[in-house]
Amino acid sequence: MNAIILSAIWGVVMMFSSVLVKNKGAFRHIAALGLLVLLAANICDSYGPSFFPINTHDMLRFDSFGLFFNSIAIASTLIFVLLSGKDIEKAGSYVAEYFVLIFFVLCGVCILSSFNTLLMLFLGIEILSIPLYILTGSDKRNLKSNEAALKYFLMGSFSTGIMLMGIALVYGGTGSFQLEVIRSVFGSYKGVSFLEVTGLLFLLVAMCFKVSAAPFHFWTPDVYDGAPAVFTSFMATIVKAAGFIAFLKLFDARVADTSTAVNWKMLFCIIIISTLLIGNITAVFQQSVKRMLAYSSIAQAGFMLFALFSLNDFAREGLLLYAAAYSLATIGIFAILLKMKDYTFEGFNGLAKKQPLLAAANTVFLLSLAGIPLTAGFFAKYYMLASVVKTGGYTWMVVVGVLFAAVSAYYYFRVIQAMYFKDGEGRTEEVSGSFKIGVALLAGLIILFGIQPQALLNWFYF
Amino acid sequence: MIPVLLILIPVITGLIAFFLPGEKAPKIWTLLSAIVTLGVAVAGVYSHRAAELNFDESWIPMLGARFSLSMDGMAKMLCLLTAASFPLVFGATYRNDYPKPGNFYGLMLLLQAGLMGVFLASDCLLFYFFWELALIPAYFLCSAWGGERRIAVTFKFFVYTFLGSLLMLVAILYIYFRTPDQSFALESFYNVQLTAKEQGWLFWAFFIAFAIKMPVFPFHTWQPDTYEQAPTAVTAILSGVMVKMGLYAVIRWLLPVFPEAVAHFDHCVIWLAVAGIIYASLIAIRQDDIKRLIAYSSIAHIGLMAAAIFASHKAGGEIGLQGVMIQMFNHGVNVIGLWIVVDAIEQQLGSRKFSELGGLAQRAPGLAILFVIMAFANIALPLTNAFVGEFMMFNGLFRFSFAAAAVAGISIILAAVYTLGMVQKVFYGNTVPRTENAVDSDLSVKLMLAILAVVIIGLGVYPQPMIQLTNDAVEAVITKFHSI
Amino acid sequence: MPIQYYIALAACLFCIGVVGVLVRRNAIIIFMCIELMLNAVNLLLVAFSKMYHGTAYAHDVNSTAGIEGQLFVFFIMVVAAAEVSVGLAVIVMMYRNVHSTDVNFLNRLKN
Amino acid sequence: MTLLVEPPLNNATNYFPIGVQFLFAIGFVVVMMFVTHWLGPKRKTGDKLANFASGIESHGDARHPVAIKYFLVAILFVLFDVEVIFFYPYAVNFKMLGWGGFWAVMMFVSFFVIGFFYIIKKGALQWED
Amino acid sequence: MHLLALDWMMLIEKLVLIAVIITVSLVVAMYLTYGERKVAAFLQDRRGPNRAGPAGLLQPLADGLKLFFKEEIIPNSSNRFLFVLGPCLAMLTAMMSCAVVPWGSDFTMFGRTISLQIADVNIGILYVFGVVSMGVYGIMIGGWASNNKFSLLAALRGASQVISYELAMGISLIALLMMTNTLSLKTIVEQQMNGSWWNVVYQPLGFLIFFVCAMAECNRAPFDLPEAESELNMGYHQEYSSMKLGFYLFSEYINMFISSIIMATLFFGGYDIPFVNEANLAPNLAAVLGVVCLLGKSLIFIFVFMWIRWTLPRFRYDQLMNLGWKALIPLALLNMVGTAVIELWKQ
Repeated sequence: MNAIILSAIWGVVMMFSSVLVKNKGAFRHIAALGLLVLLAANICDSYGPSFFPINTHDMLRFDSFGLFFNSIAIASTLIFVLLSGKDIEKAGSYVAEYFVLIFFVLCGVCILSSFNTLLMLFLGIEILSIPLYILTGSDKRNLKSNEAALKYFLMGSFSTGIMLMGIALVYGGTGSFQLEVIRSVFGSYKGVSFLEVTGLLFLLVAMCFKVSAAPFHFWTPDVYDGAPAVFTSFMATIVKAAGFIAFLKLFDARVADTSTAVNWKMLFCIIIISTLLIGNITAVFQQSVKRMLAYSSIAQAGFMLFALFSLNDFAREGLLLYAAAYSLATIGIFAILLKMKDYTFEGFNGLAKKQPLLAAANTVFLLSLAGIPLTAGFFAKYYMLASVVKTGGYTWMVVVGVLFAAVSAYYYFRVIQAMYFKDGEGRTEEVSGSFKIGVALLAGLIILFGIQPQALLNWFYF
Repeated sequence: MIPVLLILIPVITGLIAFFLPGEKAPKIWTLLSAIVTLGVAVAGVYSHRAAELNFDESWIPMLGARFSLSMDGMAKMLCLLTAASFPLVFGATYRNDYPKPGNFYGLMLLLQAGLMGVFLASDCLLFYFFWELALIPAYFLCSAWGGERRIAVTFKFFVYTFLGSLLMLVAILYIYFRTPDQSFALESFYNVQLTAKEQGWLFWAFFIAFAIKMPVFPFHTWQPDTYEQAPTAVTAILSGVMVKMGLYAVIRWLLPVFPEAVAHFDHCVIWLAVAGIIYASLIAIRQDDIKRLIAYSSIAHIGLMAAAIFASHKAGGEIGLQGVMIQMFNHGVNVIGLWIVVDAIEQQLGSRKFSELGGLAQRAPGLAILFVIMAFANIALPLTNAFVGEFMMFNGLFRFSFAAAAVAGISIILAAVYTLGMVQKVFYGNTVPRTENAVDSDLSVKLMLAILAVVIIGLGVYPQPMIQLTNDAVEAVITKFHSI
Repeated sequence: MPIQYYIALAACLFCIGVVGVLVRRNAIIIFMCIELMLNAVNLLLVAFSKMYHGTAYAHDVNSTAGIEGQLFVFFIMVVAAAEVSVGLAVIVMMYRNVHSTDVNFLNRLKN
Repeated sequence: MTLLVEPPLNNATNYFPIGVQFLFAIGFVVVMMFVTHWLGPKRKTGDKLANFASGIESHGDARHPVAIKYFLVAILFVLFDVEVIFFYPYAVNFKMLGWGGFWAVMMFVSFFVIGFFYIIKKGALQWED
Repeated sequence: MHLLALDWMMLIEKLVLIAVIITVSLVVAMYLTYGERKVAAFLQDRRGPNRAGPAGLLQPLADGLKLFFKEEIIPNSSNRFLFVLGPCLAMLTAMMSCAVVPWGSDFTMFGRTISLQIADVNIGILYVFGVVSMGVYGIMIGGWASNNKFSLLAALRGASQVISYELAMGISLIALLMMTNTLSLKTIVEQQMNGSWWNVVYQPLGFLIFFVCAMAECNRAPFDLPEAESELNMGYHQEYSSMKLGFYLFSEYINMFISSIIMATLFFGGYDIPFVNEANLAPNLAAVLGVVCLLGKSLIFIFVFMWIRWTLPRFRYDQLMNLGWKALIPLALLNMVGTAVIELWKQ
C-alpha cells in the first residue's frame, strides 16, 4: 500500500513543484528523492509496517511477490532517472510533468503487482497506460512521436476494450471479479461455460496486446521507435515487466490448468513461439539500434512468456529475476544510446576507442540481454528455461527458445562488433563523469546478479 | 585450494592487465602470471592430498548449485597443459606487438581462467558457466586482433558454440530436475536415472555442444575459418587447449551420465568421426595456407580421439580411452608447436601461403629442425609422443570395429602426405623472393620450440608418467560403464 | 428479459466497435468505435449485475450481491473519460502537424 | 437465467412515457420542418446562398483550427464532469454512509481540488492574454 | 413481453398529458417572446408591441406565422444534413427536458388516479442534466454546419460556456441532494410539502449558484456571449432563417421556461401552494391549484430573468469563464462540503 499511495502523492508533489519551482534541473533531483522515499517505504512495507492501513476489501493483496517486484520496479526507475534524468529534460518543455507521469505509471505498476480483483487489474493497466500515451507523444513537434502516440493510444484503448469485454464475460460466468472465486469456479465446473472461456480468451488477447506478444505485437516497434528514446527506455522495461507480472497473476496455475475447454498450454506455446520468431527475426534486419531494441523487447517478451507457460515457483522467481535483469540492462543500453549522436549501428562504430568505459558497460548490458553467463541475463533465461523443463513435456519448445536465443546473440553482438571491431567516430554527446560512474556501477550490478542471483532473489524469501 | 588458485590467479592478474599502460608492462606481467600459474599447476600435479585438490563452497543455494572444483588425474593433466601452453605461447610471441596490449593479454588470461574452470568444475552449472566464459574472451581476441574477415568468421564461431552450449543447458536443466536431490553435483548427475528415450535426446543435446567445440565432422565448419583469421597466439590456445574442452567434457560429462545412449549411438558417432578424419585429411592436402592446413589436420586428429572415446565402452576399449587421455596432452603440445612456427614465419615474412614460401630451411635452419620434429609428431611417427597415443587409440578402435579402424588408419598416410608436403613446400625447394632475405627466428621462439621438442621426444620415449596420471580417470569411466 | 438478449446486444455493439476500429481510417471514428466497445461492456456488466442481484434479491431483500458489476461500470466511465481527454489531445496534436486525422498517415514509421 | 424484475420505482415501464414523448417530439420537429419547407417560397440566388459575413466577402473555409483554449475547456469539462457525476451516488446515500463516507468523499474532493488548482496554476483557464 | 402487458389506458393518459404539456410549453414560449418585449419596454419606459390584437397580444402568433412562410436558405458551403439537424436537435432537447417534471399532485378523473408527471423515474435530476447537456450539440452542430466564421466562433463560445457552467450547476445541486437523499423530483417536492420549509431556506447559496448557472445555460444575458451581436453578428444561428431559426429561438425560450420550472421544483416547493395545507383541499382542486402555483412561481423566475437581461451589461468572455470556473465551482464545492458537515453534525 505504501508504494501505491506514496507514488500518487509524490506525483502530485511533482505536479505542484512544476508550478512552484522555476529551476528545470531541480525536478530530477526531486524525482530521485521521491523514488528513494518510495523505495524505502516499499521495503518497509515488505518487512511489515505499512503506513496506510487501509481496508482494501481484498481488492488488493500484498504478498512478497508483488512487493518485491515493486522494489525492483522502483529501483529500476531510480536508476533510470539517475542515468537518463538529463535526457528527460531534453524531451520537451514540460519537464516536471514527465516525472509526474512516471510516478503515476509507477502507481499503476504497484497496483498491477498486487491486484486481487479484475477491477484493480483494469485500473492498474489504465493508470499505467494513460500516462504512457502522453509520454510517447511528448515530443510534440516531431511527427514520429505524434504517430507513435496516436498508434499507441488507439491500440492501447482497443486492447482495453477487449480486456473489458473479457472481464465482463468472466463476470457473467462466475459472478465475481475476485481472482479466488474465478479460480474456484474454474476448478469446480465439470465443463466451464462458454462465457468464462471466451472471457478468459479475451483477457489473454488483451494481455498479449499489453505485453506485445505476437500476434498482437505489431504496434510495439513503431511506438518504441517513435517515442522519445528516453521514454522508450522506461516503457520497454519497467512497464513491460509490470505487464508480465499482472499477466502471471491473472493466469495463475489454477485457472490455466483445470479448464479443459481450451488447451491453454498449446495456446501459450503458439504465442511464445511466434513471439520469439517474429521478435528475433525482424530484429536481425534492423538498421537502427533503437528499433532493434524495440524488436528485441518483443523477443525478450517471448522469453518472459515462458513463465506464463509453466506457472510454477521457478516461473515466479524467474520472472522477477528476468524483470530485474532485463530492465537494468535495457535501461543501461538506452542511457548510452541517448548519448549517441547517431542511433544506427554505424553510429556505434569505434565507440570503444573514444569511450572505453561506456563501450565496456554497454557490452555487459548487451551480453546480459543475450543471456551470456556471468551476467544477470543468463540466470534470467536460465530460470525461464528451467521453469518449462520442470513442468515436463514441451521440452522441444525449450529447444526452440534456445535456438532463438542464439539468433538474438546475432543482433546484440552487432553492436559489440560495431563498438570494438569497426573503425569509426563513435560520436557522443558530452558525457559527464558521474554518468560514467553510474553506468559502470550498473554494469557491476548486472555482473553481481550474474554471479550471485540470490543476492537479488533472497529478498524474495526474507 | 590449488584449483581455486588456478582460476583466481589468471582472473585477477588478467583484470589488472587491462589497466597496465604501455607495451612492455602487460607482456611481462602476463608472462609472470602465466609462470606462477604453471608453478601452481605443477604443484597440483604432484599433490595427492584431497584437501588441496578439492574445493567446495556454497554458491547458489536456491538452485542447488555449488562452487565445487576438484582435480583428478585427467583434470591435472589438462590443467598442466593449459598452464604450460600459455607461458609457451607468451614466450614465443614475446616479440609480437599487438595494438592495445593490455586488453589483449588481459583477455588471454581470462581465457585461461575459463579453460581452467572448465577442466576443474565438478558442478554442472559451474561447468556450464566456465564453458561459456572461455568463449567470450576468445571471441573478443579473435574479433579484435584477427585477420581481415575476422568479424564475420569469429561471429560464426561464437554462434556455433553458443548455440551448442545452449542446447546443453537445456539438457543440463532436464537432468537437474531428474536428480534425486535437485543438484548439479557430478555425483548426482552420475547417479541420475533416465529412461533410454530421455538418454537418447539428452545425449544428442550434450554431444552437439561438445562436437561443435571439438569439432567433429559436420559441426566443424567454423573451425578452419576461425583458426585462419584469429591471431596465431590465440589460434594456438584455441586448437591446443580449447578443443580439449570438448573431448574432456565428453569423457567427464557425457560417457558416465548416458552410458546406454553411448552404447546405442556409438556407431553413429564413430562413423561421423571417421568420416571427418578422412574428409579433413583430404581437404588438408589441398590447402594453400599453413594455418588452414593445420586446422584441418587438427580436425582429423580430434576426430580420431572422438572415435576412440566412443569406442571405449566395449571390452578392451579402455586402452583407447587411455590413449585419448595422453593424446589430448600430446596433441596440445604438438599443435602449439606448429602454431608457434607458423607465427614465427608469418611475423617475419608476412605470408602463410605455400605458393609464396619456399626454401626457408636455408635461411632459418634452427627453425626448420624444430619444425620437422613438430611435423613428425603431427604424423605420429614412432619416438614422438603422438605415436604412443595414436597407437593406443587405434588399438581401442580396432576392438570396437575393424572397419572403422581400418578407414581411420588411412588418415595416418594422409597425415604424412599433407604434413610432409607442408614441410617440403615451406622449408625446402628454392627460395622465393619473399624468403630471400629471411633470417632465423628469435631465440625466444626457438627456446620455446626446443622445450616442446624435448617434451615431444621425452613423452614419446617414456609416456608412463602421463599414463599413470590419468589412469584413475579412465578407470572411473570404465567402471561406470561396466556397472550398467 | 432473458440475459441472452443482453449478451447478444452487447456482442453486436462490441463487434460493430471492433469492425469499426479495424475498417475505418479516421482516428476520431476509430476512437468512437472504441468507446462503443466500452459501452457494450458497460451494458453487459450492468445486465449481469442486475441478473446476479435479482437472483440474490429473491432470497434476501437486503442483499447487495451483484453491485460490483455496476461499480465496475463507474470505473470504466472514469477511465473512458481519462482516455478521451488524452486521446483527443493526441489526435489534436496530430492534426496540428499533418492537418489530417487519417490514420493512413501513420505508416511513416514503417521504413 | 433471466433478469428478475423488482417492484421498486426503477422499472422499465417507468421510462416508457419518456419514449413516447421522444417519438412525439421527433414527430413534431419533423412535421414542422417539412411544413415550413413546403410553405416557404424558393427563390435561390447565388448571393443568397453565399455565407453571410456582414457584407464582406468571406474568405475560404471557416473550419480552421481554433484556439486550443476551447479544446482545453472541453477536455477539462469531460474530466471534471465525470468527477461531479460521482458525487451524485454519494449525495443520495449521504446520510447512510455517515462520517466514514464523508472522509472517503473528502479524499475524492481533495483529488478534485488538487486537479482544479493545478489547471488554474498551469494557466489552463487563463482567458485574458 | 412487458410492452404488451402495458396498461393501454395509461398510454392514452400519458399521450394526452404529453400533448398538453408540450403545447403549453410552446405557447408559453411564444408568449415569452411577447413578454420579453413587453418587459423590456416596461423597463426602458417604452410601449412594446401593441398593434396585433389588444395590447399586441396576437403578436407572437403573427411572428410564428411569419416564420412558417419565410424562405428557407441553406448556404452552399454548409453541410446540409448537419445544418438541418442542428435546430432539430435544439428543439428536441428542449421538448424532452420536461418529461420528469411533476406538474401537480395526483388528479382523479373517471375513477382513475392520473399523475401529472409524464414519467416518474428515480433518476429524475440526472435525466434533466442529461437532456440539458444534449442542448450543446444543437448549438455546436448548427454553428459548425453553417461554415461561417462567426457562427463557428459563437458556437464554440456557447459550447464552452454551457459546459463550464454545467459543472458548477452539478456541484451546487449535490448539496441539495444531500438533504433530500433522492434524485426523484416528485419525492423532492413531496418532502418540501410535508417538511416545514422550502429547500431554498436550507440552500440559499446553492440556489444562487444554480440560478446563475441556469441563466448561463440558457444563454441569457448577461451570459449571452454566443449571440453577442456587437462581436459576432447574430451568433451561431446567423445563417439560419425560417422555422430553423424559429426552432433555435423557441428552444431558448422553452429552456428558460423549463429551467424556471426546475428551479421552482427543486428549491421553491414545486407545486406546493404556499401557506396552505393541501390535505385540507379537495384533491382535484389541490392539483389544479398546484399547477397554477408552479406556473406562477416559474413566471416570477422568468420575470427575473428578463429583468436581469435588460438591466445588466454583457460579460466579457474572460470574465464569464473566470466567474464560472474560478468563482462558482469553488463556491459550489464549499457549499457542498459545508452542507455535508452540518448535516452530519445534526445527525
